[in-house]
Amino acid sequence: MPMKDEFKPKIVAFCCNWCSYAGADLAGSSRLTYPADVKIIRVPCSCRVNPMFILRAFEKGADGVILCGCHPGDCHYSTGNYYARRRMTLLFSMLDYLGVENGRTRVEWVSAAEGVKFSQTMNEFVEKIHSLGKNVRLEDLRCRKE
Amino acid sequence: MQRIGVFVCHCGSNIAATVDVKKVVEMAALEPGVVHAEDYQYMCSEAGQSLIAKAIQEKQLTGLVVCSCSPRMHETTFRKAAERAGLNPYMVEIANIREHCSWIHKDMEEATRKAVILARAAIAKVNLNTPLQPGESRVTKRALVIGGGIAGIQTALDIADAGYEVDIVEKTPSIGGRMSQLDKTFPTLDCSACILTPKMVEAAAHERIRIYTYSEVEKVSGFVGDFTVDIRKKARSVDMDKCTGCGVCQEKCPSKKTPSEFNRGLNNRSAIYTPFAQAIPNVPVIDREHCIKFQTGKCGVCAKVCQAGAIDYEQKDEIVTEKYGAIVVATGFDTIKLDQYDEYAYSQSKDVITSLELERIMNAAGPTKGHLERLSDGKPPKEMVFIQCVGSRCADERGKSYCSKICCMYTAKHAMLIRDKYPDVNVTVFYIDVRTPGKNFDEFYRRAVEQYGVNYIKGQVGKVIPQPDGKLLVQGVDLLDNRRIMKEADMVVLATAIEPNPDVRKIATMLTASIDTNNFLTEAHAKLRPVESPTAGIFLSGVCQGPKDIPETVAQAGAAAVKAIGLLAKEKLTTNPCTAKSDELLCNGCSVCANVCPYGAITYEERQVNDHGIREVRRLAVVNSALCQGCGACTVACPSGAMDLQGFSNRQIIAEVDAICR
Amino acid sequence: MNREKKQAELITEISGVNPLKCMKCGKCSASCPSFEEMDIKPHQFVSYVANENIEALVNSKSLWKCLSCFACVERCPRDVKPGKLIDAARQLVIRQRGQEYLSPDEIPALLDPELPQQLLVSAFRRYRR
Amino acid sequence: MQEGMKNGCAGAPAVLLERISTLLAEGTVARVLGWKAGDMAYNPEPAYFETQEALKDFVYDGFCGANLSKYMIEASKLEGKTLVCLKPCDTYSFNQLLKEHRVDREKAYIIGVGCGGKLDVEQIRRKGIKGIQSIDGAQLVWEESDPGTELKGIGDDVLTIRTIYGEKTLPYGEALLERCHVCKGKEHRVYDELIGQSRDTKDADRFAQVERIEAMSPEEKFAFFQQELSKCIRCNACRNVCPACSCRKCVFDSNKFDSSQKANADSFEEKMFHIIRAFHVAGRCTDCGECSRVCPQGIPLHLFNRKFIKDINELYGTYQAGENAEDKMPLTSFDFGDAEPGIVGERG
Repeated sequence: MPMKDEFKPKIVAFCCNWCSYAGADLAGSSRLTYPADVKIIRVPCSCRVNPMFILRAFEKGADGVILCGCHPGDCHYSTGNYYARRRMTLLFSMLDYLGVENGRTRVEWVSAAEGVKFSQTMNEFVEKIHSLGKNVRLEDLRCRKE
Repeated sequence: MQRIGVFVCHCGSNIAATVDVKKVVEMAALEPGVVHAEDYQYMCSEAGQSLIAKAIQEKQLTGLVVCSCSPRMHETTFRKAAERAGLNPYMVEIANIREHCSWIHKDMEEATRKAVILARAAIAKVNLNTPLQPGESRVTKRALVIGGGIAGIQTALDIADAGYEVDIVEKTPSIGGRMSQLDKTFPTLDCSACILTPKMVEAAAHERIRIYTYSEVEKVSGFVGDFTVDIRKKARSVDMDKCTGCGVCQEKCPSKKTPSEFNRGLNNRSAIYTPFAQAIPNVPVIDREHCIKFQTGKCGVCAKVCQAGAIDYEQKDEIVTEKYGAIVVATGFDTIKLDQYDEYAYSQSKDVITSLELERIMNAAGPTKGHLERLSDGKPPKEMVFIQCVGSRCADERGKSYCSKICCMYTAKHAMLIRDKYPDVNVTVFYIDVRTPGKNFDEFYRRAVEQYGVNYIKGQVGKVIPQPDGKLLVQGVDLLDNRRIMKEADMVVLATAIEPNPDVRKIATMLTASIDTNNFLTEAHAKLRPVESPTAGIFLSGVCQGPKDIPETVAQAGAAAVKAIGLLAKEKLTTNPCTAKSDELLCNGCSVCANVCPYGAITYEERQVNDHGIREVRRLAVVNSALCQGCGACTVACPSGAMDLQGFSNRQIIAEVDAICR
Repeated sequence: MNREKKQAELITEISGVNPLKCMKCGKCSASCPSFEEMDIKPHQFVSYVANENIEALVNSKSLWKCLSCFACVERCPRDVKPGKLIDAARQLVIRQRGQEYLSPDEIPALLDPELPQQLLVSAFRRYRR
Repeated sequence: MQEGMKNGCAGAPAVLLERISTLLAEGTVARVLGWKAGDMAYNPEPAYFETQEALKDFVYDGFCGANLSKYMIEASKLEGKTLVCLKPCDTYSFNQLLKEHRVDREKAYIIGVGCGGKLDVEQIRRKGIKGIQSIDGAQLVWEESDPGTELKGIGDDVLTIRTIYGEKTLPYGEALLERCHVCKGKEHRVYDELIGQSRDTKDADRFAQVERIEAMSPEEKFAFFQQELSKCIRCNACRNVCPACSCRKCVFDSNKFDSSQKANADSFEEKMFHIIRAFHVAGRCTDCGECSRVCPQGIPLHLFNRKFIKDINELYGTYQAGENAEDKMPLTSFDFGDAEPGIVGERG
């Protein structure tokens, strides 16, 4: 079934190696589908994700960025996701403040056992990005007005 | 420029049925740096691996991208294959085109497009990979155990029996810990001393165990395999080598007004003392604060009566510096202070006691020689009331939020022992819940009720009111039949919450071991690594990690020992090379990175740098690669980008982002 | 039904108490000086509110037997504070009576020689206009 | 007594000058970091003074608004102590730098100077006053060195501005920098001694502007920031003046993130720069307002920093960077019960 619109969003998913990447693997081995628009980048921990990476993705034309990590309390490195949680909360709040649709960014905690959750999350997220359409604002925010 | 080889696996039909592997090969070959691209049926097979090895050698490849299943599956396989062919294993990256692509997409065109992008991202990353060498660090074949209770003793014995040297550092004058204060132990009711003392003797006699009593850990530096520890041996004022342990000094000491710590202050001891008769070492110490000689200069009775000439008033604290490969924390617990619980009249009546005090009263070597009697008037009690959960499961700041775990069982034990020895004494237990998970535990509790007639009443006590006649009026309620209970008791025993030894905070700081809000040491993983601290080389034994009873403590002590042995058995530690590294020319020395490091792997040093001709001494972050586990928290905290993670560098991740968004 | 749910919500709102925090230890009842006079015991207040059984609660004797001595509030280990719940239930009743506050001249007729002074003071403090 | 006017610039209060002179003479300090007159009445420049003789050029008046804390990074490397005059708000920055080990407390001799609000020539210009030649009323009158006494309210003073179009007057309080209207208070957080009196200048809510933006629709927010950010010329003045932006080498100048650019090569860049800059200083920014003060394009850059501060206060508990040199910073600590990032959408 072709999508209603021709819009093929670019979506970057940062997944921590220990929980969410494994959760994505489980989604795969359970054959739980989600759109091919999602591309996963493996990082050791959610706390490795620098806000610059997220902005970089938008700069290069991503339409949505999602960060997945171990559930709070389950971090392989004990505390990494707690730092990630604060950083992302503040970053997302700033993007919202700048008038960028906050649906373009998301954090989800996905354990290695949550293949179903991973696939559901990705389906939801892609649907959300479809509803938001192409990312224009982040690309345009600075644009010199003619 | 790298010379990259791309290897696309069919995984039988697992990948090839949905992804056009030929197309992936064709597209990958166009990417910068790629000099070789091919596909094969099963890349992980012997044949597939030799295909890779052949290409590495023939095409002088400097980097590999394997498009296959998840790196969690075969990354190690391909890294080893690369290494065998002479390529640094960290020059291999995996593009996961099975779990993340072929298995979840149905449309071939779409899946192929995605596979190409995933390959492209991996190629972009490999272009920036650098060969990494796992570090090596040596292992000092000696362990330190902090705390000489049953946990510490058991850990030390297990490590020593495996052939390694162990030192125990114990703060008090004797090893033995809380267990030495107990009278009997549940669920078997055997005498605590009878099972503990042989272990104490065994530890003291063990050729590979050294015991530092009356000593404290003062400073810890170094890292896993190579800790350097300063131990303060407090001045005992008694020469350990000369003392024969005859005990005359304690008998003759004129200062006998100091509350005995061992007997929980229920009676007094002399200023020169051993905590209890079976103390190990059986060498007294002089408590200088209460010693007349030290306080006024006049006395010296102990020196006069000591035939061995062991008394040494001039002795000074001594600092011993030792090297260790592993450190086990076994600092144990204490009961909480009850000054916030005035409703139970603990401070108002001598006959309201804690359970640990009851242990001493019940013990033949205790203040009442084992006779159950009221401390106020020495009369035998007829009615005894036990109150459970005093300070446990408490949401406010008066108590602890957790269940102390051991109280239900020891109260059943106390009730049973009293009913057994004094059948005319009535025992009532006020409880909220009776929690008895454990082998033979519930049977034990039921025995207290069914065989010994202990009266269990559900309902927390509201108040204990001391009466003019010395009785204690216990005001409670039976929740199961909504009936007010006003019970006149002769003694009330409070099942007081336990808390980690207050010193553990100081020790955890020295060890950079993390600690939770209740001061329990945090385990590396709550389920899978329960006896290890997140800090490498630090292991946890006993109640310092969380409330537990003796069998659990001993089991955990053994587990901690095994983990320590596993470390000590290694000749060298190879360290994960994917660790953080700081660029000294960019580092501000601001300490932000160290603040987020869960492993204490980052330290600072003042060092001369040459920054494009500017020579100056700067404060610089230094990552200890033996401690760093490679989470990357520091890299994001670092404002200047000085801190980077090898194997997952900023530029590598950005290259992947760019490739995906291209 | 719906009304009682609203009332229960109102009680938790007025009191600021989360009844779900109760671990049913009974220390409130054990501490309560009016326990014997009450038909619904202090530890039961919590479940009456949690189960939205408000009619029974407001019509109980207990509602007016609580002395507001706050022993249960002081000693509750879970920060549930049944005394506050009952006080909120009383507020609810008062409010339902259309803000009809007690006027001082009505009091003598209501007085019971057994009534503790503390309750009088506390009630007056709370319900005077 | 006031010294003679230098370039139309008022001198320095005698009590301050005398004390500085003494400290220099007795060798307590090796140099003084202060101000000298600039080319215009309203732009005194930070300057070092190493001799008593040189102090004749020392200036300290209402226009000396620059936060000198950042200079202390370099001054900490010099031999001997450097005397620095810090206003109450500057001392927050100094504390923060102290926390980050960027300045050496032993190398600084801090005179906490009284503050009755600092002047902003842009505010004067905004009132239509152009062609300024000299300004009277910007000099500080500290009768005696009693830091405890507060001066009268700001409404009482008037600036008399001589312009090429004639003389104009303006109440002192109407020419203040934005940050003075939302002042954190006149208490110095770190100092060796205090000189001069302060007066309260706070008459606005610090987060009112942020709240106004938060209340806008996404389209309005976007339009507002597009308007503001499109003015950015990437001159880096904000970064260079910021005491929190004290990296030896900025990420935007290094190749660590493939983010170094000399000119704005693509349209995304200013946005990335300002968001990341604000993020890098989040939890470390004391809200000293220097970024907005120096921006030649008049972009209200403090609105980025203040948004982070507001979020931090609301989500993680009130925190003021630089209040002391010990507290853990909000982005290097956490609480188990912290809000999830989804809260951003929920708050609406």
